[in-house]
Amino acid sequence: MNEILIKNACVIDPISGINGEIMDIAVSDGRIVEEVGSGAEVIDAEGFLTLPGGIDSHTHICGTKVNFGRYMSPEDMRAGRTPRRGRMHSTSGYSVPTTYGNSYRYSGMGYTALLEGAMAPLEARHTHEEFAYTPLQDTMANVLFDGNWAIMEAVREKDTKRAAAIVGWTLAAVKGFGVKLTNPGGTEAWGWGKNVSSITDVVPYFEVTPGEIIDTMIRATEMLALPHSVHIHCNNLGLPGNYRTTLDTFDLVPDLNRKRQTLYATHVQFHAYGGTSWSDFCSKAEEITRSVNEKPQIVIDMGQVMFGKTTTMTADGPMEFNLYRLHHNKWSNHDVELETGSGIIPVLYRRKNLVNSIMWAIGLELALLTKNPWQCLLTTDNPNGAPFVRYPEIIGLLMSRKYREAEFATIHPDTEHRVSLPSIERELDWQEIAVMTRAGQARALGIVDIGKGRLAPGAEADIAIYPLKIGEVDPGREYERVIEGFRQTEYTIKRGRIVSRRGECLVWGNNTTIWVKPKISERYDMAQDPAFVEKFDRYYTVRMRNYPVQEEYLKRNLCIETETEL
Amino acid sequence: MRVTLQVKPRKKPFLPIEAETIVPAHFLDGTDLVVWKGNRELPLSDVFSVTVEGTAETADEVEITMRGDTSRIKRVGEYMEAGRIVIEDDIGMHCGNFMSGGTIEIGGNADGWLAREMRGGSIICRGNAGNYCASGYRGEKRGMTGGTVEVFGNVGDFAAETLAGGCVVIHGSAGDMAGTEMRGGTLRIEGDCTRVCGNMTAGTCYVFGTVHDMLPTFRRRGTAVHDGVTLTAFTGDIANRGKGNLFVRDYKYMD
Amino acid sequence: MRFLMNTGRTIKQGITVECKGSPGYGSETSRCFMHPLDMMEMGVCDGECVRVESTEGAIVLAAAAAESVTPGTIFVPYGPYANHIIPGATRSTGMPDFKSTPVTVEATTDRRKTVYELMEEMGGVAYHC
Amino acid sequence: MVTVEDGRIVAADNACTLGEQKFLGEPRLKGPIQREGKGWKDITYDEAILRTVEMLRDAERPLLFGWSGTHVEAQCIGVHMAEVLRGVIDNTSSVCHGPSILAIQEVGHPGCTLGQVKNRADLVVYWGCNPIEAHPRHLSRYTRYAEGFFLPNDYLDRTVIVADIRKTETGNIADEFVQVTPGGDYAVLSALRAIVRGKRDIIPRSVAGVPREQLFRIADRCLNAKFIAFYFGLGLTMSRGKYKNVRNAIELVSELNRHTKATISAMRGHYNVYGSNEVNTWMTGYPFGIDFARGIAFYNPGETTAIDVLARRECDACLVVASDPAAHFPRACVEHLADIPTVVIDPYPNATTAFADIQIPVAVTGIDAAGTAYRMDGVPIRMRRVLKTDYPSDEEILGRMYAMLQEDHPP
Repeated sequence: MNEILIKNACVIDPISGINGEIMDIAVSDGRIVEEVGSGAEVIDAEGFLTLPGGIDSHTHICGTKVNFGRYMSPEDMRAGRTPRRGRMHSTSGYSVPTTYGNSYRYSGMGYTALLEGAMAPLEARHTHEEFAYTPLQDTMANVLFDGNWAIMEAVREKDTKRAAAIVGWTLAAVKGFGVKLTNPGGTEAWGWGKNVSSITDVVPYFEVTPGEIIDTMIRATEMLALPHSVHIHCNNLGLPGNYRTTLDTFDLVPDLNRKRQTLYATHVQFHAYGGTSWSDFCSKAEEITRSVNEKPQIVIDMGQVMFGKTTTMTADGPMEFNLYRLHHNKWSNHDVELETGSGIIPVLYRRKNLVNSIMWAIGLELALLTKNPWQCLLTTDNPNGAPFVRYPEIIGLLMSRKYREAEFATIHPDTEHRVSLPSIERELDWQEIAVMTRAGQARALGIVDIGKGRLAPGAEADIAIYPLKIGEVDPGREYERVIEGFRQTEYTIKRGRIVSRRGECLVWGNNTTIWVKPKISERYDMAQDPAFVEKFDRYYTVRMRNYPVQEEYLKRNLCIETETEL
Repeated sequence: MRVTLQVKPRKKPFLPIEAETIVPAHFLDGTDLVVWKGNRELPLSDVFSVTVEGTAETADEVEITMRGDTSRIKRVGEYMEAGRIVIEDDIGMHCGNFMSGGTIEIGGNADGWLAREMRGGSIICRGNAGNYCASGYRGEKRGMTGGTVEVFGNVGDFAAETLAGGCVVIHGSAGDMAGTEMRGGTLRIEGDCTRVCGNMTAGTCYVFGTVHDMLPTFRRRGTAVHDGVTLTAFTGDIANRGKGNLFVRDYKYMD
Repeated sequence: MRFLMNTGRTIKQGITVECKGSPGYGSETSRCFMHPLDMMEMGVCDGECVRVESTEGAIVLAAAAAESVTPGTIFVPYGPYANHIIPGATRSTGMPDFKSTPVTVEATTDRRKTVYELMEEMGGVAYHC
Repeated sequence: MVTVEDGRIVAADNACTLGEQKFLGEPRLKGPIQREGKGWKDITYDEAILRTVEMLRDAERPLLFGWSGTHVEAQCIGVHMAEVLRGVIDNTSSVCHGPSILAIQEVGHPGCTLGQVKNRADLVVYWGCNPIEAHPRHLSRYTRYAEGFFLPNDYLDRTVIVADIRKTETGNIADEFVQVTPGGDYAVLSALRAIVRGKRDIIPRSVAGVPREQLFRIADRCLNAKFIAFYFGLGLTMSRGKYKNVRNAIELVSELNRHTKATISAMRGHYNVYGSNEVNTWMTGYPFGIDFARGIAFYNPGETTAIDVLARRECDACLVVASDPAAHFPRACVEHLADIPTVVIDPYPNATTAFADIQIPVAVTGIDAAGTAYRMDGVPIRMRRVLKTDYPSDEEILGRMYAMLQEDHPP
């Protein structure tokens, strides 16, 4: 049995209510336990900050779209190349690194679980293949349903049970984790080069609105008792004035689940824009957070933008085309039959660009104006706002007003008239950062019960020890030490093994893919629904029997079976 | 300081040697340098007989002379900032990549990617240069951004691709698609070429010979006299909202 | 006569490509499709042999009339015969000039070689199952 | 649907003419063979694997080429081998759609899965490709003869334009055939881009053999279509200009998206070549032509691609997996293969066998081995095993080699 005793750890574990206590953590056979035998390996944490392993609840790391981002960007690969060394394979890339690059860098930063934000079901096998080469984290994939024909037909028929049955069948077939709606309805409209512009617009041919899709999918998700709520990328991403669409979307959401939110709205920075055009573009973070503060049923993530080069990629095909028209750089698009779409373009966020400066401020405002840190999680929508390696800087910005002011002085001077950031005094504390980077994610994803996001006995031994003595650092003034501290762990422990030591990855991880299989009665089994099967075989270009992802594609995995109303 | 590098005979003469270490600044600290032959790291002295005469305080005072069959030696002068490299015969690929200062003189021919993504300094090639002379890198929008490249012979295809700054002079002829995706800088071709400046958005190109298979998407703007020669002036590439200037003495469309 | 040599896949080449030793593959990939007018000018009849020469060397192929081939060009199915005379240089793109090799074509009484004869000429040793 | 008699497939239904041949290929090697002077001898799998590993270990610049005919799982091991060996790894895309990849790396790729085309495309353009001969099922499954959700009357609802330098079989079934002068594709595509941008006045009477009126008509057909599917083939990637032709086609399609919906895709062959591109990309960052000589991945097609490495004699050993360079590469490359140690891993004797020091027969993916392949539109497919034989899979053979190579480099 593999046992570890971590001594002198300064633990923050918000879920268990531990805030900065110096304690020992015992690990046995991959789990945290009350105590271990005398033969356990002893790690002296030296009073360093010890947190549950980091969890990214919205990132793009694996699958067709991510890989196409790599494929089209040899210039991005030139940054960040490392040779094979010890247990580590070679890596390449900055904003869209290779799978090993992602896995090693996340691990070096203490991250032990990642949710791939957007998996097209037809191409799910690809995501799972890349998961197998992302060895140091547990992985989950949200499944795209935004333009799913069968779903839209069920919505049109107002048949929530049928929608739930389709979701259930698809999740189990493609080994997915939760429901993702990216610009619901808009990706189907993009099949004709069009888009939708509000939640009441009608999707061509299908005669449903984004609002109806969202409402039905929320109810279907709860009917299936999925661990995670509907995960939405709202309509109108990136357009001036889009905050109204975002507020309209939030207003649709009932409070249906006692354990977690009912809607997870992702990269809300890109959806909190005021103005009528780029010339009067401004922040509407105050309006957005006012709504979030009133609605415990909503959790958002930041989608923070950081200055520099990156690659944007999303299932939101029409949005990427609009970006292409703005930037005139290279543009890829990939529509997926009967399901969804996607687009990719490289971008450079510039400090001297007013719009980019405002975007940067909005992300921070969202985090600072959301009262409850459990309702606003730290992300960049990697790599859309910035590559995840920028997270430590974001933590620094959230913890230090001084740092924010120093940065503010370098951005476009007109920014101050368009945002409220300079007047915000709030500085987040260590506990709030722990919520925003792991505990909150675990709760929002519904994986606390399987042992994620906490360090109490029974939890999975996913632990990050950072070279930070929180009693000796004043984050408000010494933000650089905070940034350095979060950049690289002393130890990252995954499933009870030391996987990363000061950035050096030490094992082939072989970690777990977590997927969900709702238990559905035969009556609602879509595999036996003649109309569904007939349409499937007629309009897809793969046969229905070849569609499900076979067990061979799951390496080590955990299936969460849910009790449903179907 | 004068450094002379004489190539020793090799058992597998076609295997490339990667020698980005050969830049003047490195020799200020001695000749204990390494090069790569395929996947093996070798001391510089395994590949060259190295002689050093005199001393130098700065890289500006270092002159490197390369002798013998240097045609398979790649990346000489990469990231060079100062000093001088004289190559007596042919040189392998990627000579002077990312160079920002100093001078490289090549007595013979240069292989592909001479002066790729060059930023400054000057390169003179007495013979011919291969494909992608003074070009950019795969997927990158901007290639050479500064400095000068002068080739006395001919160049291969894709010369000055994505040229964004600096000056490229070709005394002989250019192959196919010189100046394609040009976005700045100056390209001067004394001889002939084919399909020049496709998709250019900015910058200036002069062709004193004949452009064969001239692209149909350049708009004729009249004539201009340059260096005493009357040239037809075009702007383009219209296919790409381009505002580049193309001046040619003679041209033939593929119709 | 001077021509531009184009190569490409044909359905017969595709069917026989898994059986390189078969006479079918050899005879398909050693065909030289030409416009009938070009053949008339050269005095070559369908099925007769022609010698096709590039800067890299020469190869004997069987002329085949095809109206679809543009006069001044020849079409040779993708395979070892065409490759015998296509230059190895790629203009630094990785891709040889498979579709635009300048050649001269003339009638000949020489016979076509088999695929294995070609391989042995380049230093190979045939394996017979 | 395949029929098996005595452990050999004797019939394959529902496969295209090309696929059928994959099932009914010529007799396979019974076991590994080694060249001995002017002849061959049988050796064991253990001997073959050990000798291959020794050959690769000794090489200062090994080339690992092929990969399109095998499954993803084996391709992954190949990348790890190249990494540990510090060799060059390349796949057959360098002689098919490598230039398309270079073009995509410059301007991106507005594409879609095949089902989008089947269900929506009212205008299909085939440029420099001849699917009737190279992809026999393409027209009936996805375009000309396919029923789609929004196009119930297949043939009547769709328009097909074919552009090529010769009127191929596909040209014969087109609504409009565009005859382009060889080497003129770039100019024609530039002209179309200008027309789509409203610059009709600049177009001369004819461009590379295409009359101005026809150019206008094609542009109008595109602008009036609801969904354009543009497919291109080796006619663009292999002809003069190579990837710049493809770039121009992509930029035309991107421009058309300002007016209507348009997608573009490469007509790719070699059934799992796209899988190799995908694997290489997620593991090394680059789709093909990767040089690990210096430990890190270096990519520069034209330098690190198989044709260039071989024709310039820049490698000193070659492992060929599931492909046949001796039949498909220019002579200069093949002559170098004859001069260096070469091992072939392939079920069948082929032209490259003649240049092999050792050939190791393996199971065929989709027949007696299971595995993953990527369709030309990026959709991954599970290839099932339909026949049980004793042949080891590529994954197994390469896995054993990699395990031995790793012993050289303990962590």
